[in-house]
Amino acid sequence: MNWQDLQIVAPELFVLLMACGLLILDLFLSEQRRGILHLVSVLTMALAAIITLRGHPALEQTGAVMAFADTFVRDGMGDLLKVFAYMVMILVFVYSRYYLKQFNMYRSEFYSLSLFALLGAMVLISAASLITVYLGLELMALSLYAMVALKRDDRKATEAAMKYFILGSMASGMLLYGMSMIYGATGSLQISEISLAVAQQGSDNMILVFGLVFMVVALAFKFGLVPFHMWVPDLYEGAPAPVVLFISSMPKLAVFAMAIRLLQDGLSSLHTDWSGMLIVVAVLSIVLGNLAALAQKNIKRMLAYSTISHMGFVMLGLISGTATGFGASMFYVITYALMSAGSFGVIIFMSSKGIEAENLSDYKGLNQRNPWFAAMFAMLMLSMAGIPVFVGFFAKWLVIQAVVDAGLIWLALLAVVFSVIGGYYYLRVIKIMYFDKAVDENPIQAPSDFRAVLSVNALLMLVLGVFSSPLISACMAVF
Amino acid sequence: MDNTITTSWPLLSVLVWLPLLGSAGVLLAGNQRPSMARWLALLVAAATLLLSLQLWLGFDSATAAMQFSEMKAWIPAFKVNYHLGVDGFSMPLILLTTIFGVIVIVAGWEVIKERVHQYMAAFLMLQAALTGVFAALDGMLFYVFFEAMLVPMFLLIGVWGGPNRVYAAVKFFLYTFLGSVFMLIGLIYLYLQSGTFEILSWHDLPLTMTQQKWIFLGMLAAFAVKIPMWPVHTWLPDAHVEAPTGGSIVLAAVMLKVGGYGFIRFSLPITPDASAMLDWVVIGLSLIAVVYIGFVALVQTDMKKLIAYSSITHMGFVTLGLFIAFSIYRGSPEGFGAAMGVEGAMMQMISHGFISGALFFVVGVLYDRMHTRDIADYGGVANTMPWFAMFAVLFFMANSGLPGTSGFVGEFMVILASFNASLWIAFFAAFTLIMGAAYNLWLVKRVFFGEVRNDNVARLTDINSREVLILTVLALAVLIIGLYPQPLLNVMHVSVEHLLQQITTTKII
Amino acid sequence: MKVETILLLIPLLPLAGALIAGLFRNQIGRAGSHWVTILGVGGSFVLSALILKMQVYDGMQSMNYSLYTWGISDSITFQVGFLIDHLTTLMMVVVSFVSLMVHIYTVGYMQDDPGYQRFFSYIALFTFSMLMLVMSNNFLQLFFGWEAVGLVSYLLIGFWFKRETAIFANMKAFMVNRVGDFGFLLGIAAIMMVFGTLDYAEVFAAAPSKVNETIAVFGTTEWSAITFICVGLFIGAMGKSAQAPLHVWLPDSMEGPTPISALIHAATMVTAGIFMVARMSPLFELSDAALSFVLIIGAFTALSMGLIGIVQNDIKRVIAYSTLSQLGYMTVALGASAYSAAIFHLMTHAFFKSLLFLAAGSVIIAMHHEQDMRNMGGVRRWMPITWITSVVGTLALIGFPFFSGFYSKDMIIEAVGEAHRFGSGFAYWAVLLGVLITAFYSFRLLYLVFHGKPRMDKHTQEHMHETPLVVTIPLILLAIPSVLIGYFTIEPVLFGGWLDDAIKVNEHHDVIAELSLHFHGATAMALHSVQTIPFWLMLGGFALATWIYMFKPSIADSMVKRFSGIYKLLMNKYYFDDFNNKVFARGFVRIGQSLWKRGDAGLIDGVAINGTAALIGKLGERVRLLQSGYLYQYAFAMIIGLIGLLGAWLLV
Amino acid sequence: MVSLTHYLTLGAILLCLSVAGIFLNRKNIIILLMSIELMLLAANMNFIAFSRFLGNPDGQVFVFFILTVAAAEAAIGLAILVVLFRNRNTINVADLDDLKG
Repeated sequence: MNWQDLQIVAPELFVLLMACGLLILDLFLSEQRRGILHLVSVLTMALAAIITLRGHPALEQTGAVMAFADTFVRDGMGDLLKVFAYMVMILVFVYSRYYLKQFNMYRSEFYSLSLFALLGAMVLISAASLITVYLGLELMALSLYAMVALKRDDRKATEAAMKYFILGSMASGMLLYGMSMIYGATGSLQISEISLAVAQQGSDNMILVFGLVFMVVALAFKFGLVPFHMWVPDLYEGAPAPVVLFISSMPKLAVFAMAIRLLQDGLSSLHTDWSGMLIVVAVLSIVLGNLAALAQKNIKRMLAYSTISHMGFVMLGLISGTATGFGASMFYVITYALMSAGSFGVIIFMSSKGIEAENLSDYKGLNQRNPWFAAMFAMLMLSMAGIPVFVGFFAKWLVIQAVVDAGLIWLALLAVVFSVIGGYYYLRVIKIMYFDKAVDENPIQAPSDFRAVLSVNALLMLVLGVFSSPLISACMAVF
Repeated sequence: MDNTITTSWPLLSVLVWLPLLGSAGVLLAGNQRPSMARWLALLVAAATLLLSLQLWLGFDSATAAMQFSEMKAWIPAFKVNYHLGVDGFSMPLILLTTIFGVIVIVAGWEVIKERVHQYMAAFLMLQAALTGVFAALDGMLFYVFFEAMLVPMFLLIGVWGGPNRVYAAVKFFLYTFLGSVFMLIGLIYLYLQSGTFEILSWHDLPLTMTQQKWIFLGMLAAFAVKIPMWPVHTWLPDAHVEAPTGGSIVLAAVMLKVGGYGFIRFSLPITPDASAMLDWVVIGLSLIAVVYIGFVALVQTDMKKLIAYSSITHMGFVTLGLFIAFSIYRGSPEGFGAAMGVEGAMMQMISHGFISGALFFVVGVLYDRMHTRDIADYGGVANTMPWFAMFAVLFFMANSGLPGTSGFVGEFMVILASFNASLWIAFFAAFTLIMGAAYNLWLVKRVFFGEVRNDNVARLTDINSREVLILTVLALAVLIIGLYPQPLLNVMHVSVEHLLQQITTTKII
Repeated sequence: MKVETILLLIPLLPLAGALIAGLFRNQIGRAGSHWVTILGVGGSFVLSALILKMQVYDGMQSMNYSLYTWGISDSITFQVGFLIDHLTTLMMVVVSFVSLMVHIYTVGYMQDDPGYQRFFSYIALFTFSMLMLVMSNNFLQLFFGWEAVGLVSYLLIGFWFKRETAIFANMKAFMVNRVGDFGFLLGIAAIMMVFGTLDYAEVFAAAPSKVNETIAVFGTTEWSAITFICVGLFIGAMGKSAQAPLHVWLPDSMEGPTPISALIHAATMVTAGIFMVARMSPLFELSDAALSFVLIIGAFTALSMGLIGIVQNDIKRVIAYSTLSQLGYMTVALGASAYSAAIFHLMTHAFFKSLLFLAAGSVIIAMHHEQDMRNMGGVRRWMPITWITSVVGTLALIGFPFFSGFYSKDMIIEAVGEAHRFGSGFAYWAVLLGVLITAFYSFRLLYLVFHGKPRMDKHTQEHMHETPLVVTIPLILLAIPSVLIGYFTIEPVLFGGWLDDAIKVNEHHDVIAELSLHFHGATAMALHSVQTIPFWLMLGGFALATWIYMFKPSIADSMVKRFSGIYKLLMNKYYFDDFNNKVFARGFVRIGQSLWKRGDAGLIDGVAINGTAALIGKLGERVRLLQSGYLYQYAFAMIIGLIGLLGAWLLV
Repeated sequence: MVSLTHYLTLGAILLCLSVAGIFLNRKNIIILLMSIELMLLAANMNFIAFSRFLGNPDGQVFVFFILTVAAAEAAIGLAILVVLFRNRNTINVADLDDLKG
């Protein structure tokens, strides 16, 4: 533990301080001055972004720097993911503020918990040892469990929290079990050492594969891949919109990093094994996610299933096991986080007077009521459907390209066919907004900052699509 | 063939982006100021049309090279370029697009009453996407425009469409989307093979027969749906019936051409050997389109459906003309008639653009007055709308391929060409003379001639100056192309020669 | 004025008239419209006559040049151009003259019709198209004119578009013609393939060298290319010139105004087919098979259609059927390689047949658009001029010596007699019998209309009077050539080699040459005819008609009863129409229905598209049920997944 | 002499018990919490066994972390349990089926 290390972990350190700070600050704040909390959290994100982007002198020469006895790594991928994590967090804060006010949940817990979750995510992203992986993951998960239950007197929310908690802890249990096996097989918790050891002894070691399976299962659970997806729909439906907004966007970045750390950095020599397992879950997720989403009336639930299929697409990039493949997945996961944040932003935007607009029918004739935000939501949906010019298409293109490159054309075909099937339920949303007559004509009001950010977020789908090159090359560069 | 001629200023980009900016402006006009939206849209479209004339004037018909081309790196990580350019195939189609850009806006002038700004904006977006499709020389860019055009059309059908619009809109969207994703995989595969998305370098990329076959099928899926060929044509009648007049016009006049253009730009030059091997599939389907769909068109009771089906038969001639070349070459190496087939296909596309556009406008004129498209509700329209009847008969005659109208040129050339391949192909193709006359004249008889059928018909008022304007322009186009197609043929001649030379040189090495 | 300019003006003047009368109908008014068109057509008649004069007296050579390049594709240059030889000029003069007469006549005939201007613009447009057709020097332009005249005829038959019968007739006419054009187009396509050009001169020049070319039909079987081409082209001719079985449209076309029947459906358009075959003589001469086909079709038409004429009661239909049978005669002549005879008959027929039609029209005007001969009779006393001219026309039609029809028809009969082609025997008897029939129905018409006691109702009878000058003058003007043209032109046209620059006949079957051996001038021929069978047959027909319709009308009815079967057959026109309606019209609709309902709606949409969609929807509902909501089942799913993966990767 | 395999087997048995407990138990959520603890213990068992036999302390260090986290986890779990009970006066697993489909 020395100054060097602290410099490396500066962003994490900062976020940690601010999280604790918020807890204390809350004590001295009266009801109506809660706004400060919000302000501070947003600022925290901005500053954290600056700190992260300032980078680290050592990063230039060597791609990565280690800290804390090589349990913590800081590298390009990590920083990029973190920056987008902050970005998503800002969206989360801005969107949720409006909601929390409506549902009088406007208290500090939300902020501090989400900051802790973010911290966990950051640690996870930078984890270089199984211990840090586990700690980061748990820190994130525990905060999320709590956040889901924030709506204390809501049957659905609490049920969702309980389900999420049980299954989540079960998953982390399996993760630990898998880790123990890996540890036993390689005699180390340090990921780079593990990869060396694995490289030496090869993949025929039974214990190793045993552990791998457990870890893949845990990963699949965190991504919400079939058949470890069961928590996703219930959580999305039950939990309050801001929490879903959070869970559906930011953690995905962290979990993606975790996958890279464990599978690529740690067990790349077992690529043939884990890619096979990922193919299975990916196919199941793409198929089942899209099919089930077709049958949904509740938009949050629909988005839940769409998330499942999207995560299946993210897997496609990993399966290839090539740098471009990982880059593609990263691009996908980042853009997906933004997409999904925007979509839930709209859901929050539509909810008014303590009633969440979670039925598709609530969106009827949105085009008459508010053409601008109808257009914004339409863009988000088209982006999710993967219609060109919107960024969602480029993400799909890259992962499919990775799969074709890996010679799995059948998988590519399956993916595109089901993305067409998926296209239907996104179109249905547009259809409801544009083709159907509005039920209640009264216009929708929301705070200006909210509207501005939401607009930016949605327009980003277009901008990132037309000018996708920088982000793509950034993602490609870090592998 | 990268010796492309570049121009001093990015004309094509302007043609693509000006309508887009225009649509943004029109949207800003807002729902409260419809007239402003109309005029702005018209202004933009007219400006684009004028600019596009530069393409015609500055076009060098002596070279098959890409002209007016622009090239900028778009996604360098994957060699995707913003590469535009036109040759003898795309240039006329872009003109067609810009011309109809103006026509549809005038066509919807006072007919569209609600959400005018969105209507006009959608059309401008559509125009931009279509222009982009025809101008794109980069596979990914092409695909982006290809898909992008679905969205505005989807909204046009769904928002301003008829009673069954939702079904039609969704069907249209998913049908085309499903077709095009297979093409996407083809494009990706080509990229992985060649390391670039440049269509022109794909043209000389060696491929084994198996590779070619799969790529060809992928492309076929996309373009067969788009053009459309039997049996993936069923989206078209529904889309046409439900779409607003303007939508039908653009759909028939321009959008279908994307399919034919795709065959010319992708399938034929990129997978010549597969095309040669599977040409019988396309030819068979084309003949089915001509005969089978001809029969189906005969019994339609909805005017728009009838015209939609007739469009399918006419597109059958396009595919026939494009793929007849192979069996001609098989018969005789000097390939007499092959060029005529391809040029006939192109002429057919352009002329069908004008004719079908005009016909859908004709139906629109009636629909605006009577709010029905059912043939049975009409009869003796000529009594109350003599001038309109005159135009209508002209266009329906043109649709049945009457010499002297543009409708004749393409069919004539394709039939002549296909005779060189086989007597029987020509025989079935020529069947259109009978079927075409049958369904067109029967409709004319039932709708325009005879005693005034009912009071609604009696109350009809003849076309106003706006409608006269549009009909006159289209009529002139149809007649001029019919009486003097040489200028058009001349424009595409060299490009056709180049294409033929491409499809006759094998890529298997 | 340069001769090219003159030639260009000839078609363009009527076109200009048509456009002005059509597009500015309201501005120029009724009088304006007929003046502008009459001037246009008159102009082109004068100019055509001028060209004729140049050819006859100034020894103008035949010209062949192109106006502009329609299109170039695949080493083929599609030109639009003129071929002006004697054949063309002859057609030009006939067409423009008859057309001019009809224009003038129309002023009177249509005077109180609302569509006055429209009508004039149509007929002027027709004149333009017909002239383009005859002046063409290539197959493309030929096809242009071919379909253009079809279009105008369509518009004119349906001129009174309120009449259900009229708009049915015009659609039928266009459809039947399209069937012909189907063959025509394939013929042209074959020419394109075999000769690599569509220019007459080049094709004719190359024709002899292509005799052995073949076109592959089912694999091994091959057809002679020339025969295929000729048959294809002739099928086109069958459509236009109404040869059985494609004749069905012509009788119905009588629904159009009478001037149209005279101009299009008697004098000019229907003879386009004859003209075309004559023009193609260099091709047809190379294929005996095709010529026999022509011969037989023509003979059958000539005979069978004449028979139908006997039983018709509508005055115009009688003339229509006589037109059909006369066209049959011309076709027979073509089939016998007596092209010039065919053209000769075409010319004379143009005059006397349009005369007959216009006369009929004049009667119809007087009868207030009554066309049934059973309600006429004794018209003679009111309308002397019409009567005289009709008599002249009739005599010409039945081929009474010295009348124009006599020369042309007699020549055809003798030509067939000379021919030794397969089918010529049948053809010879057919045309001979035709003479008798022609004479019979012609006089039947004459008697029923002009003689006997008036059968029309009082009111009409009071208002009966001769028609105005605009009507009668054309009658007189047409009567003159009907009498004289044959006498004066038979020598140059048939034996003077006038048409030799257009018509090529293989000397082996040059029947005209045979005839020329024992031709000693028109007068001699007329006098000699008294000793020939046709003359006596003609008299026989005349006698029969006179006996029945002047003295013993009862016989007609008893005949009808005696031969009721034949009578029914004739009244139903050999059931051609019923067959077409049942088999083609209804059949096509039925096929269309089933393809649409079963194929498109049922199979493709119903099963393939919507079926798939529904299936996917169901799957979605099923999959949804997996999410039971029970925690332990969720956990169970995870365990299954875990065990599955473990099993797959450890045991396998 | 007990070998590594015995310990691993014990760990495996613990794991199976916990898993069985999770999806066989239809009644009480608290049992689920216990099962989860059991699962963590299974992992701990493995870690300790391995580190003992590998002669490498990292595993045991990890175990301490796991225990701590387990405590926090239990805390949160119980907290959620309380709210749940407040809302529906039952902690019966089978009753948690508002959310499904």
